[in-house]
Amino acid sequence: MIDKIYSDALASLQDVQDGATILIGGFGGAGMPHTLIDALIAQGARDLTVVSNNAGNGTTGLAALLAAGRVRKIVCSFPRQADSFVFDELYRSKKIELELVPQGNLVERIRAGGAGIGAFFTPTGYGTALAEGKETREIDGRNYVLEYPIRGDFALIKAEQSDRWGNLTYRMTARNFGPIMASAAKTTVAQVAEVLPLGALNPENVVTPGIFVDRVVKIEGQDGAGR
Amino acid sequence: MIDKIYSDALASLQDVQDGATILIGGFGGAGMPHTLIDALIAQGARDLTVVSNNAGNGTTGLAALLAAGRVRKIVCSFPRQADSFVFDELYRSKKIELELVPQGNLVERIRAGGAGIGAFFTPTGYGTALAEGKETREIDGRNYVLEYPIRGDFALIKAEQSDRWGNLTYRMTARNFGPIMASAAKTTVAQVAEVLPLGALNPENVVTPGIFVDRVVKIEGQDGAGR
Amino acid sequence: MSYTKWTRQQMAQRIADDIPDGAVVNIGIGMPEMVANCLPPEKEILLHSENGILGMGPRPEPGQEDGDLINAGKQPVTLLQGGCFFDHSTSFSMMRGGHIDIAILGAFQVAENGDIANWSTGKPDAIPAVGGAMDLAVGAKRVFVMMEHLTKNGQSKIVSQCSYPLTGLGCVTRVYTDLAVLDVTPQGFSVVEMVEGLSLEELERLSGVTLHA
Amino acid sequence: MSYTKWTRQQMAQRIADDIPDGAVVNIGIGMPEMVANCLPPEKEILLHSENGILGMGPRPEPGQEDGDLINAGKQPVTLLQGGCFFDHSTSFSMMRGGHIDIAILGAFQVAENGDIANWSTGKPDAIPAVGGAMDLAVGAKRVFVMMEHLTKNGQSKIVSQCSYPLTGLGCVTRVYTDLAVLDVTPQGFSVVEMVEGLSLEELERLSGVTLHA
Repeated sequence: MIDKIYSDALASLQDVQDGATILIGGFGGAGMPHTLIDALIAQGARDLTVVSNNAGNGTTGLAALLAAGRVRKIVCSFPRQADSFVFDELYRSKKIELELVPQGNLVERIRAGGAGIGAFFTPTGYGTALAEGKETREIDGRNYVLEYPIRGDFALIKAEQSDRWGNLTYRMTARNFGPIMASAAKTTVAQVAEVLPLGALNPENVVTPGIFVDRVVKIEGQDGAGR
Repeated sequence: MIDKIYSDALASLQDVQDGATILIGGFGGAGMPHTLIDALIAQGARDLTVVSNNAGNGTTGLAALLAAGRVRKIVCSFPRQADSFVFDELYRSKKIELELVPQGNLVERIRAGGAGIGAFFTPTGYGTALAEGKETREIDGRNYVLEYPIRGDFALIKAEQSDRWGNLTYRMTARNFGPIMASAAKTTVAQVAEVLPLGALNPENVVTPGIFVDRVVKIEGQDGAGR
Repeated sequence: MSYTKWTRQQMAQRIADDIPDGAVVNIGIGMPEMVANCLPPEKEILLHSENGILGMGPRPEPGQEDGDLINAGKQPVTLLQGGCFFDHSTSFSMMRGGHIDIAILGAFQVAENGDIANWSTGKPDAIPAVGGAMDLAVGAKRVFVMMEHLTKNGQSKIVSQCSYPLTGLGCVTRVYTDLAVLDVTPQGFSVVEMVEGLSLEELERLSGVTLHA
Repeated sequence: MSYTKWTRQQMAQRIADDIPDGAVVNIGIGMPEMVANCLPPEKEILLHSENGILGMGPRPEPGQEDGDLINAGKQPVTLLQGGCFFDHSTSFSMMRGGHIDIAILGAFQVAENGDIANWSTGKPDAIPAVGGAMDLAVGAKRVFVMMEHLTKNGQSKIVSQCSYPLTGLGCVTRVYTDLAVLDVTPQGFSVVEMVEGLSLEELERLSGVTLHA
């Protein structure tokens, strides 16, 4: 029998190794898996590479993971924000490495990782500093940059509903990177607000099929953004 | 005001030019837009290039378009079927050109067309006759073939529900190529079983956002597969 | 002869008036956000937000904010009837794939060849952040830039060549400043409109680039 | 010594027994379809269909068929509780991206290096069709082949090198024939099991390739 439900967030992350690459969902606070990130902090893995759109907001979630000194490198599109002071300080003191990626290339690289695509030519960033040193090519009169896939050892995402097969739905803009990151990690862990019996989700409305999800943690109460 | 609803299938295809590339949804009969194809036959455009998974079944739908002598070339993954006799005859008598594409490369090429990707390296087909003459590359120890986007002048697809903004839902496996083809054509026309007032579709459950749809034709009664 | 610069409100209204009924528009963070408040109610214009919204509505009433319903600037928004949600892959397919009719971006500089610089000042201590700007620059059918014509120090942001790090090459179609509306053409900037009382010669002098009438 | 070939039913059962609980399996068109009927009820095995189903169920009762609910072979199927639908892009991301645990394919030939030929006989008058076979070959974590050991003319379908057009290179992990179960190893074919009464020497003679015990 397939049962991906974990009762405990920490138990769902016991096997995260030092040096692992972790894809972390969320756009700002929406979709950020706070409970899983807190569990990752408690779990203790270090020297992590984190792939996430932002570099943390305030002092919770991803910012707390950064503040705990667990992250060696971050791959993201928009680190600088009004409340990104934790990252700002680490970056200025050269305690964290930054790979800045245009947002559309970031999600497309993660998608390529999940979809088995070896590399792709994207027009985004061509001729800019973020394409420096990268292979380029003119195709059909347009210029492109060659970008490579991103894959994670773990993906930590936040969804709304799940069943024991790991089928997921999301809530409004908290969906953002969740479905794509789920496809691109060896182990995908989703925190959800609700676990439903098998068959309760409308098969037309499942956003992330369970094949992309390995573990599901039901969280209690409010967690970060939303409701 | 945005109102993409057409009362008449023929009116929705008046501007199809001779020589156009037409993406046609469907996997076998499921998702095949019979009403739109019949309208295309009535409209009269010739010398078409058709991109579709199969090359027609029986004597209706895509097979009827082929039988009418309107198609110069077909790009597809699985032309030969038990009931593909219309295509078989045209192919054997060299009256139609065939570009055979592995199914996953077919959908990924159409996706690339819709997503602005210039080309991509796929592992599918590497070392086979279907990759002959194509650029290849070893990336991270694995071999890939470079494939280019497919875009259509028109996409004809079958969906289930729509609103006047062109947001679409589908029915079971009739979804297949619909959402991807919708993104890759200059003009996307969807035939639907039901048109709902704006706001009636759950915003979480829209499968194809209206941005990818230009025209919607409400069909009456049963049309091909399904119910 | 003297002239009065357009206010931001006037600039935003000028842009809004140029958006056709039915257009899908992505409005960038910062000054362009004012355009959303100027959209004429008789037109149905669909706002796209990179984080997965088509049919974005205005800021909710106080107390009605939902942390799961935010825009690209992470501010609370609403969803219109007929709007929908989708993931980032779909959202950036819309942007990169040429499905957005108009992107309205702020900028540090726009060059006469249509290059835009809007994501980094290139200062060594700056913390860079690019977000979806490069995707919009490269992918939107038309790129409108809304910015002041001159920096605080009086330097023109309309330039012959960008000195700041580029966001996109040759992609800007029209620039709305507080002094003029300029089209980017194969011949360079072409003046569509100027504030009353400003001469082409004076605008050209302020801009430091050749302007076509 | 004499031997009796396994029946297709026995072959299918042997494969079904090798599928672990919880596996996601794609079953190819043709002979492999029999495996679906042999899956042990005590295991929860998820069937994937390339046209957009995860959690595919058996053929419906007569009269309950729905033309919108079909499998890769265009035959009517059902959906299990917990199953779901998705588009072709997602479906082939599952296949190409390594998310399918096991693909069970028919074949014309399998070579000792794991190459498989199953989509074309290469005859000049044949109408080619490939479908999703190349994606499954290249993408599934394990590729099982189910086929008769010999052609009707007595030629081995286990070969040192495929003579038919290839579907995928070096991708087959295990072959189930009516005579034996063979693993593809870096050293070539390794015999896991043979029909009772068949010697390794005889199997090797029939196969025309070196077999390891």
